[in-house]
Amino acid sequence: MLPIGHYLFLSLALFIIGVIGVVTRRNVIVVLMSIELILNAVNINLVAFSRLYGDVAGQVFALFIIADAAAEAAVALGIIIAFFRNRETVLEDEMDLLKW
Amino acid sequence: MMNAILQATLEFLKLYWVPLLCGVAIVAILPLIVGYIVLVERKLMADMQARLGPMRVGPHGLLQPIADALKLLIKEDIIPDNADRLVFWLAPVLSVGAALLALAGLAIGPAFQIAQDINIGILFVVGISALGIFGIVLGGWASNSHYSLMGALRSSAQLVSYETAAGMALVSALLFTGTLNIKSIVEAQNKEGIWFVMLAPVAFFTYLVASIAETNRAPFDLPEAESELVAGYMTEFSGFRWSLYFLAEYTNMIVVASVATTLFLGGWLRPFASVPWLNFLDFVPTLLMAGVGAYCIVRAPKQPTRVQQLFMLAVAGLCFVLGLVLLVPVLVLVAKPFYAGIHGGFWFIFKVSLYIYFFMWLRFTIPRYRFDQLMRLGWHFLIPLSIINVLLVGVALIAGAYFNLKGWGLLLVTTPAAVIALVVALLILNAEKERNARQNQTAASDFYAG
Amino acid sequence: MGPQHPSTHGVLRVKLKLDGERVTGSECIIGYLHRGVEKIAENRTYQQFAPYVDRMDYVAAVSSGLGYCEAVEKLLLVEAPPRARVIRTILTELQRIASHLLWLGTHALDIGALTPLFYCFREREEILKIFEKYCGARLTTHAFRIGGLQYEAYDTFERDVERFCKDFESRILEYETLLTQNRIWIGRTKGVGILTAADAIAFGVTGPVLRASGVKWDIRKAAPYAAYDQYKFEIPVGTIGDTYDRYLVRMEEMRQSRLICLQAIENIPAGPIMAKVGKVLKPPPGEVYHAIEAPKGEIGYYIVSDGTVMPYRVHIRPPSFINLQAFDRMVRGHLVADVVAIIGTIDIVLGEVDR
Amino acid sequence: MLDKVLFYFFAAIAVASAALMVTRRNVVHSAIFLITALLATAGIFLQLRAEFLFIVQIILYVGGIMVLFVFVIMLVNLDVALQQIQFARQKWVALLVALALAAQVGFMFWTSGKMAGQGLPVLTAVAANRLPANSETVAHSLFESYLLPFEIASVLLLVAMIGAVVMAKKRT
Repeated sequence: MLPIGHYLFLSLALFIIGVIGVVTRRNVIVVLMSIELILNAVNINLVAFSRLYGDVAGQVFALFIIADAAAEAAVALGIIIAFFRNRETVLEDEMDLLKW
Repeated sequence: MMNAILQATLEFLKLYWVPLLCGVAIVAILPLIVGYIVLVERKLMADMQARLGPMRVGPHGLLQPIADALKLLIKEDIIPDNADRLVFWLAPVLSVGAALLALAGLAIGPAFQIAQDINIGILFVVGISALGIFGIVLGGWASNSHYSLMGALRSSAQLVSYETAAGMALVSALLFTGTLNIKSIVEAQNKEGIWFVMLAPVAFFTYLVASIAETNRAPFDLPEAESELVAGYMTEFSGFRWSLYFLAEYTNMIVVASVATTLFLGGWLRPFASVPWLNFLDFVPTLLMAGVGAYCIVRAPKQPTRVQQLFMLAVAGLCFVLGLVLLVPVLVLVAKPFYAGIHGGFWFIFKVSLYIYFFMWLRFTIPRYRFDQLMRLGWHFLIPLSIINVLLVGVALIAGAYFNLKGWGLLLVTTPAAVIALVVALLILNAEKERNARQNQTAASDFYAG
Repeated sequence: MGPQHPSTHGVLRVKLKLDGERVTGSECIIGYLHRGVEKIAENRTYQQFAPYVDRMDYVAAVSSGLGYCEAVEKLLLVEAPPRARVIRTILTELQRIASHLLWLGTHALDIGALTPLFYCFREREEILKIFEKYCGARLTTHAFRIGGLQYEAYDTFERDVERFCKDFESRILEYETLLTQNRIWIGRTKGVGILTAADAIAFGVTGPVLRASGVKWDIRKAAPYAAYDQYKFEIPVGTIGDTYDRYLVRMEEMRQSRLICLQAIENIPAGPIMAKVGKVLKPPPGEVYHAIEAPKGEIGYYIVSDGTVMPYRVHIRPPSFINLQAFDRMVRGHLVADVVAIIGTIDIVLGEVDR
Repeated sequence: MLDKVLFYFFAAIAVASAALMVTRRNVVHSAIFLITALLATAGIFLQLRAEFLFIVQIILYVGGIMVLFVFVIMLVNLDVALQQIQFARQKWVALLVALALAAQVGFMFWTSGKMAGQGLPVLTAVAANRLPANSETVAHSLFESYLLPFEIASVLLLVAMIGAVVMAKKRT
């Protein structure tokens, strides 16, 4: 088990790359993937601290985050398919209609 | 920095040189094993269809797999134009990698296990073989022809839906073992004295059907159905790349067969392992080998050419040696510790080959499902049945614990559970029939509207 | 589905209009195998044209030969001797079994069952051996001549046919155990390609396809030819007219043909095998239409003669070509995988469709 | 020593494939790189002796969610999306903001390690071989102390399933 700093910097790096992905990319699917990456960064932190304190609660919480990520991905992709079927586009700045 | 890495590798090698060697050995031998499984399949198919099968290469076609391997290596492999080069190269590698990695988690005998007992044994195997889907989907996409993409999407949809059913079937078996580690699962079956196939027959049935669908074989091999999509996602791959997919499919078959044997058929246990007065069963392996050897000797003179006669005698010799090897640990007391390893290995391989034989047998006899029937069977019949089965087995276990039944006693509780599960299955089936009947009426009537 | 698609029997190109997976319309493009048989007939003498007839439906050559010879005999107002008629019936029924066996093997292969194909071909091989011993050819036999037979039945003819019919009974059971009760086979064929009786008659479909839709029409009973009036046999009839019914009707027909052969073997009357027909045939001017029950359906010959050695016009009514017209009605609303099954079930041979 | 090398190995793969994922033009390539990143994080979980989470990450994340993503990428025809420019107009500004955030949090981690007292707890983790069997402990805590969140998570999944089905259904 390495000193905790390593894990913190690793999850920070992944977090920042995820944020860059969300903010700069136009393609909605890539934005969604970056969100998954951010969630993963959070998971690393949780498991690292759970290992540090020897308390398994962190891992259980990470489990719940993965379950939630699955639910969120399912609904988001459902919306993308519905949107793509009507508007033939996947870029987010063209998603400017609330109801189509 | 350099010596840190050097030191780390030394440390790594000191700890894990055994699994590393086993892994390298498995990956080297596997193509040969798969080649001979293919030969056995072609011979069996021929035998069932009143013909001879490959006879030309080597005596009785025994060198056919080497010929196939050579042909596949030499064949020029074409990459379709403007196909995505990276993904085209990656897809078969991913598929084979997942299959081989899953093989690492398995245990052939109490002694031979590549990854020294990881305590998430079965889950590791199932999880890693789930990665195989990417190999198929990306393969279909990379060869950017409409047909192979359709085939790829269909076969991955089939894999995903049957994986749930297989997972549920495993859960209901794991309820008995209480642990995920492969070695302790087989220990549990040994301690209980009864294999889990007797305790959870419906789970075994659902796993059997789901595993056939998961390896894209027999009645569920629609994506490669010649008559429609002409070999589905594999159409554009030729030569070595195609043989990788082929290797992945057969390795998956071995993985699925060994998971079923470990979990349901008592892994490397001799049938009735814990019953002392049935110990003469230990001689069965040697008798089997001796019988095969005798048959070869009887057939030897009838072979047309000298070479084939010699070859048959050699095979007979091999069988006798194997019989001897299997006999030694039973008789000679000093070789007692080797007993578990050698006999365990024999029984495990015996059960796995029976399971694979059943796969092949299905492939030759029954026709192919249409894709929508296939998905309907998966979602409407198999998944509900396996979920209900998990429930019933749980209830049976609680009842068993309440009356604190042990081993064969558990049967008193689990058989009614299995019966109820079957009743539920029949209910689902004829609910399906009415819906189909209603649907057919509408289908027939809207012909005229069409 | 291109002409060389693995599951279209011969060179048939089907243009399918799909909405997603469902077929909304279809169009069969044929003509790849057109050899202009009917035009050739106009400058061949009657005997010379007989081998051409075998090349049309190469799977059931004997029955097309029988149809042609009987049509010309009708033109010449000549009657084949009783012995010739009985032997012709036996050979035609054997050909029907062989043609149904080929249909069963390829149809099961299209739907995915690999084994029946080899069992069927093993039996079909027996029948082809009998043809070879009788007239030297296996497939396009040209076994009959106008006015009777060319060759006398070889000495072990009765014994061979009897041995075949004896063990064929157990063979049919073999196919049935493989397929009839098989849930997947039923799943793939029940309710697929339904052709109601009214549609069948409207399309002019004949043979097992018509009988499977519930219409009891068989020329062997309606207008008996050769020696069919001497034997007792039933005509199997289906109910809904889907692929499964056609499968049952054809299996039953194989059994009936076997019974006919057994009855015919008992007493093959002695006597001449050739009616008094001159070397040069000059039929009186006039026209004739003669139809017989080929394995695929009603094959008819309309021959117009102007008194010379060569026919003025020969038109052949091929059952496969007309059965194919019902393909579009059967395929509508089904999935692509069913199209393959439906092509198999109407049992078409492209040589006959294109002529 | 082995731990350190393993950690750096997995960390390097994770960061590299994450970076590649964000910059690739072709969405399928970025999906593949995300899969490698997820597998690398799974490796790090393994290095932290959390096997159960390792296998759940592989089955659920890589085997489940990513399959969903790849399916959707296949259904959405890609040649259209490729031509359009991939990066939003306010690309540079966004990058700047993100790097500023990174510097700030990095500095916070860096200094906290130095200052005594309110810094990070300087505990030494439990030695690896005395750790209890991972999946058992996770199961025990999941079904004993965290039973309610477990039930809520299952309801959440149910709602998500229904939502996804409704969204993806054809507007008939």
